[in-house]
Amino acid sequence: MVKKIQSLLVANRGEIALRVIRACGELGIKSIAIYSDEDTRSVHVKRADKAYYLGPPSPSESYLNINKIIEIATKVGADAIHPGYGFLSENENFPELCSKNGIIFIGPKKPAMEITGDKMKCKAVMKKADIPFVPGSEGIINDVEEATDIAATAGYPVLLKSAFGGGGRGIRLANDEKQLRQEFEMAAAESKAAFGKAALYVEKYLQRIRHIEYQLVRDAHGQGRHLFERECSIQRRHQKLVEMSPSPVMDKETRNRIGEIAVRAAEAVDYLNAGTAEFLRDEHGNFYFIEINSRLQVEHPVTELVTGIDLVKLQISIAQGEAIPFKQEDLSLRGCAIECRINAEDPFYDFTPSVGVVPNCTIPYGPGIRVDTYLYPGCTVSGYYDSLVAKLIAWGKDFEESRVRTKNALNEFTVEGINTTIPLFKTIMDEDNFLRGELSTDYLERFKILERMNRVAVENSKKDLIPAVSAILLRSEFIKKSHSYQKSTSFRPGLGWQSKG
Amino acid sequence: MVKKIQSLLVANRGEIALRVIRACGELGIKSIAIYSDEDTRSVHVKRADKAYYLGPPSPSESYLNINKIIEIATKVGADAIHPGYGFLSENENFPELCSKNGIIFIGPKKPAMEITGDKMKCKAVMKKADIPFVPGSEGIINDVEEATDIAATAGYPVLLKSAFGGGGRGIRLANDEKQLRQEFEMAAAESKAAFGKAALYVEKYLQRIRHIEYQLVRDAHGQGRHLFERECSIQRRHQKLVEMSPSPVMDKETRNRIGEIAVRAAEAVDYLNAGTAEFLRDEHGNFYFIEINSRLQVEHPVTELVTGIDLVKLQISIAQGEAIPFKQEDLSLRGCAIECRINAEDPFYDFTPSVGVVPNCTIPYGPGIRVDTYLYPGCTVSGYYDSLVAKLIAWGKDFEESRVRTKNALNEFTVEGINTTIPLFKTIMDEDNFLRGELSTDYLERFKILERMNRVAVENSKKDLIPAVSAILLRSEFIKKSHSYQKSTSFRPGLGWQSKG
Amino acid sequence: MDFELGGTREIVNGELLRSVERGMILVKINNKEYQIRVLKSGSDNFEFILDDTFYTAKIIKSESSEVRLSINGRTHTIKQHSKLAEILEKSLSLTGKVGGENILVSQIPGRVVNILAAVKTEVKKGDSLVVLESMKMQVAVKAHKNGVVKELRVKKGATVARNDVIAVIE
Amino acid sequence: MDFELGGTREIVNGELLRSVERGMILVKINNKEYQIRVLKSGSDNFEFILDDTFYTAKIIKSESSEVRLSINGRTHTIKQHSKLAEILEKSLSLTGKVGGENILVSQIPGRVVNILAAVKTEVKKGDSLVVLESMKMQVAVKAHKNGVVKELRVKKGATVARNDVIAVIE
Repeated sequence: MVKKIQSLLVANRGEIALRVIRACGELGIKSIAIYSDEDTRSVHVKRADKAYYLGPPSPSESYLNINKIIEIATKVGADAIHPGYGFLSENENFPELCSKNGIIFIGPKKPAMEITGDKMKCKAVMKKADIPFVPGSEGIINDVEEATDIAATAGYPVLLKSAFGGGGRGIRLANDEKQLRQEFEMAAAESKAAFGKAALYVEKYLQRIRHIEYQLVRDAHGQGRHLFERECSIQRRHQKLVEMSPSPVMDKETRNRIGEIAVRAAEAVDYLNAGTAEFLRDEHGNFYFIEINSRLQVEHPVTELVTGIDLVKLQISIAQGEAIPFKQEDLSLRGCAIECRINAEDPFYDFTPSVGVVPNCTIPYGPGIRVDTYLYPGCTVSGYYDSLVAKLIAWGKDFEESRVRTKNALNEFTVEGINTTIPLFKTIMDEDNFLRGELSTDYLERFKILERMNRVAVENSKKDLIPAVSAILLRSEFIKKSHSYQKSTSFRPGLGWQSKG
Repeated sequence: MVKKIQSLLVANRGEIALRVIRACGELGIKSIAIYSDEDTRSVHVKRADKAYYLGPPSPSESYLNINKIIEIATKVGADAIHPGYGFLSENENFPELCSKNGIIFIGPKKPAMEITGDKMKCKAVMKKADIPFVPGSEGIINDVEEATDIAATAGYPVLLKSAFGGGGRGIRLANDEKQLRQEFEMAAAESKAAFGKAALYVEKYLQRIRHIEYQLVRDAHGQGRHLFERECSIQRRHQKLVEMSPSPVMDKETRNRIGEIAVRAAEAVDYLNAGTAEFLRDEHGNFYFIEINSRLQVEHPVTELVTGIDLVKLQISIAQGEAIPFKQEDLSLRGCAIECRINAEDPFYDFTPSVGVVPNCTIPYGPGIRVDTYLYPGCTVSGYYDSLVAKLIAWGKDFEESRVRTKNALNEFTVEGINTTIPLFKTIMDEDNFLRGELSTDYLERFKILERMNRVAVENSKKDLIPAVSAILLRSEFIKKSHSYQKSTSFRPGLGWQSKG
Repeated sequence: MDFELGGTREIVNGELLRSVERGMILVKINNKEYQIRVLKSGSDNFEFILDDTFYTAKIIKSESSEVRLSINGRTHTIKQHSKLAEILEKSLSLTGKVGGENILVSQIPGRVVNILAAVKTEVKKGDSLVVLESMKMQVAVKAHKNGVVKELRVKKGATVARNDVIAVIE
Repeated sequence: MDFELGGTREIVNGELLRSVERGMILVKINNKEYQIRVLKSGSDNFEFILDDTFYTAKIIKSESSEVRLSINGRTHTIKQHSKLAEILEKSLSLTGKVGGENILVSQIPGRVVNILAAVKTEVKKGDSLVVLESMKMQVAVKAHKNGVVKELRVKKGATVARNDVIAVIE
């Protein structure tokens, strides 16, 4: 049953490709990178044992080009493919195409991916396994009477959602039955006009929601384990910004109770390899299952730091057919880890993307600090791919230690040439509600964090005023001298001011 | 009793200064650096909150200039001084001078330092506390009969040592009584001729010795704890090269038993703050106390990684008068950590020092990797101070994981412009006896590690032959083109070969 | 010379007095003198010790009356006020008529995935004219003023850099 | 051209054939052809993909017949053999009489803490002439041949760089 993987193709780029390449190095597996024209000098190409050209920059012609990737893997005789996250990682045809070509796919099988990838299918399977969902309709509701019945059971306020909606569109709030009846009429009419039928469902409206998820692993022998929770409530437009483990609201009893539910959810879909069960937690401490993410997640390092388990190496050993080498009771959670997702976006300008060459950068080090990044001095941040350029993860013996370590490391972290979200995280690490663990998915709006960040930036600028003015004065002097010495080679005229005394 | 430290002067440079500065940052303490002319652009100057000029490069005029350092600390109102390791860290007058000036010294008090700094005094105190020493004479022996009596009790072979010797000089081996009598006559004569008296002592000769030490902490309330052992057997000329925790030969019972002895040794000298009890372990598993190092050690990070305790922050809190916040039984050893001391020395050329500008360097990252270093692209490695430029410390869930992580990180680690001991560590990480934990203080000679390193280097060169020749060909082409394009600015003529096709 | 800190109304006066000794320079900022130990000096990269604190300063962008620079990795904008700068600014605003205030530039780099406006049509401030894609995000470039689209300088599928001209609105 | 790998007797023949397309170069090493994708090119810094593996090459030192370079951080010495190199080497050994073989250079940088030899005295190969201190270590500079010390070029307390002349022994 166990087939030792000798070589592994990483069907991804950036920090996650580097992460997988490092795991291969530790296991003595030959790592194979693939790269688009945009990535010829990327760190994953530099660090892999072998690197093969994939295609033009556009994802559809490169990292999403499933046939080309399989073709390369076959040509070079790769034993296995690791999909990373994003790109093809949740494409349910990928595992099958791999196995047809005799390649081990590091992830779940097609049937599990099909179920976890389809909300309705997944809900049906999970209900059977007695996994708690947000109270509401089983599926699409037929009329307003059904809606009010369900709302009465779930309790008001409720949300009325259109099955065709998405990203916040088509969602209506009802605080009582009267309002629900009004909204139902309007929503049904709207839905009919747009899609030909009134596909609506009702769901309890949860307030002060926390996003808490469980790291899962399950092997080919049917052994399932959870590696405790991660709290990922700090988000912006449904994108996670800060993740941590443990969650400040979890006690041991709850941790184990929800953990067992998470493992049961994995069993219900015969899950294989590493995945994540996502839950919402309302302000009363109730947990509701949302979905299973059938891949390694961006935030997996926080779990690695508190459990001491290397998830990528574990993924590879599970894919080889090996049994998970630990029991649930062998696992323990030590200390606390916080991750900040450093994106190449301008937090002062509506998080607009920022791309280009990074002439220089300083990556923080020191006790408890881990950085997963593809940045290096001289690298390029491309506009073709997503904006995550680095993950800063800090371990501490408790929340407070990991928080101050994160804060210090953020102060050491500099990235030239592009804008990053570092200033936002500096603000969060010093914010009172964050310190108190007072988190919810609307954390940014609720506590006006962006306004705070802008204020902090101004305060910092005031502190730096004397050195900044000094620097400008030094520069004027330098330019004046350069002129008078006729050092024309290293001086670009017209760039700066003249010193006018 | 507790006096909160607000500002702390770091009386050191290099990576340990940076380490202390980071701890200050985490504790919200203002860090104060001092620097010699050689260090104006050093990283400890860059990262400290304040930096004061100390003096010329020579250590005696800068980092050993105790009066100047006290003067600066007083002038800037530093609440405390951290001495780091080396320089003034074991100068017994430093704590007293600090306290006279109202400054908290982060380390032990003068009496403890006086005892630990004097071999004979220390031995007397420790004997009283029933701490086991290498069998031999209590002190200087009077005649050959006393020598043979002691040797008979301790068991042959024995070493005959001159009290005036040092660094291996004046040491003679005797395998039996006859040999001891002969050697005694000669050694006594030699000693008399050189020093006027025959100050000799006898000690059991231990074979296949391991150097195993215990991290100690003790607070002002008399609470002493040990943070388990470090094995530091891999040495070159009594300089540690590789340190790890746990030791491959320790079981739980031995760990606790020797740990208790170590704590007792600290109590015997009323030790304060962090220190290290050093032991020798012979091939039969006997432990013999050697000395207490009354400072933070270079290799403290391996203990931090396996216990999760930040030793520098703990040092500061103890110095503030706080009680150690954990009991002995609260501590546990998780996984394994290995440290490699990366020195600016050429391991292929008798470890000769290598100094100069480091135009570029790549510091490794990733799961389990910690690097404490003062290197950055553009930094200078000075010949005025010691050759330690970086410490690579890798944590793994077991010895094997920390070993492969160390190995991979060494492969990622590049330092341009100077020679380093990285190739030696690459060799050790793959060496069979190291893998089996077969260590002793003569590890390098016993297993011909340097010869092995040279062989590995040649093998690597063979593997790199094609790319190396390719690079030379590309360069010839580049230079030829530069010539023909008359790009004289970026090309230094006469530096390279011409392509001769 | 007067300097204004971006994001505030704070104005300080600063001038370089003289070199004291090798590597030491005396400046006066808001009537207080500071000795600066200059450790590294280049056209856009400086290291110095001021008030016993080490600073790394990098000039990111320097225009006639505004400098964007980072101090120890923190980015700031400093505006300069002086007679000359005033004159310069005036002359710029005079020539601005031809381009300056009518020109809509992109604040981000990206690929043009959609064009929502047509030449000669009227637009209001805030109307989306063009949609760019970068890092899997879609970002609209919006009209900076009311007016008529005089020119559209980009095509669907084209790549634009930051500060590239998207359109001219009169 | 022939290349010899330092530390071995391994000799390979290598030549650059031609540019295939933009950024691609064809070389022939030991009768096998390799396509190289050149990613970065400078006088002493190259990045390329060869045989589907990425390499960073840095030229550390280049003399007439020997190149010291690092490949992905591993340092190697490559000697070059060619008619011209032979001629060069010969001409160097001819002029060597005046300095070359009589000159004792320091292999390390350091400060001179002790001088053990005197001018006009005889020394044997391996005798310590001068003691240098660097990084708290003391290292002796030893005579590279038997002979008479003709000149001592260093003084106690002086600083020497690597390859500085310490003495002339004839």
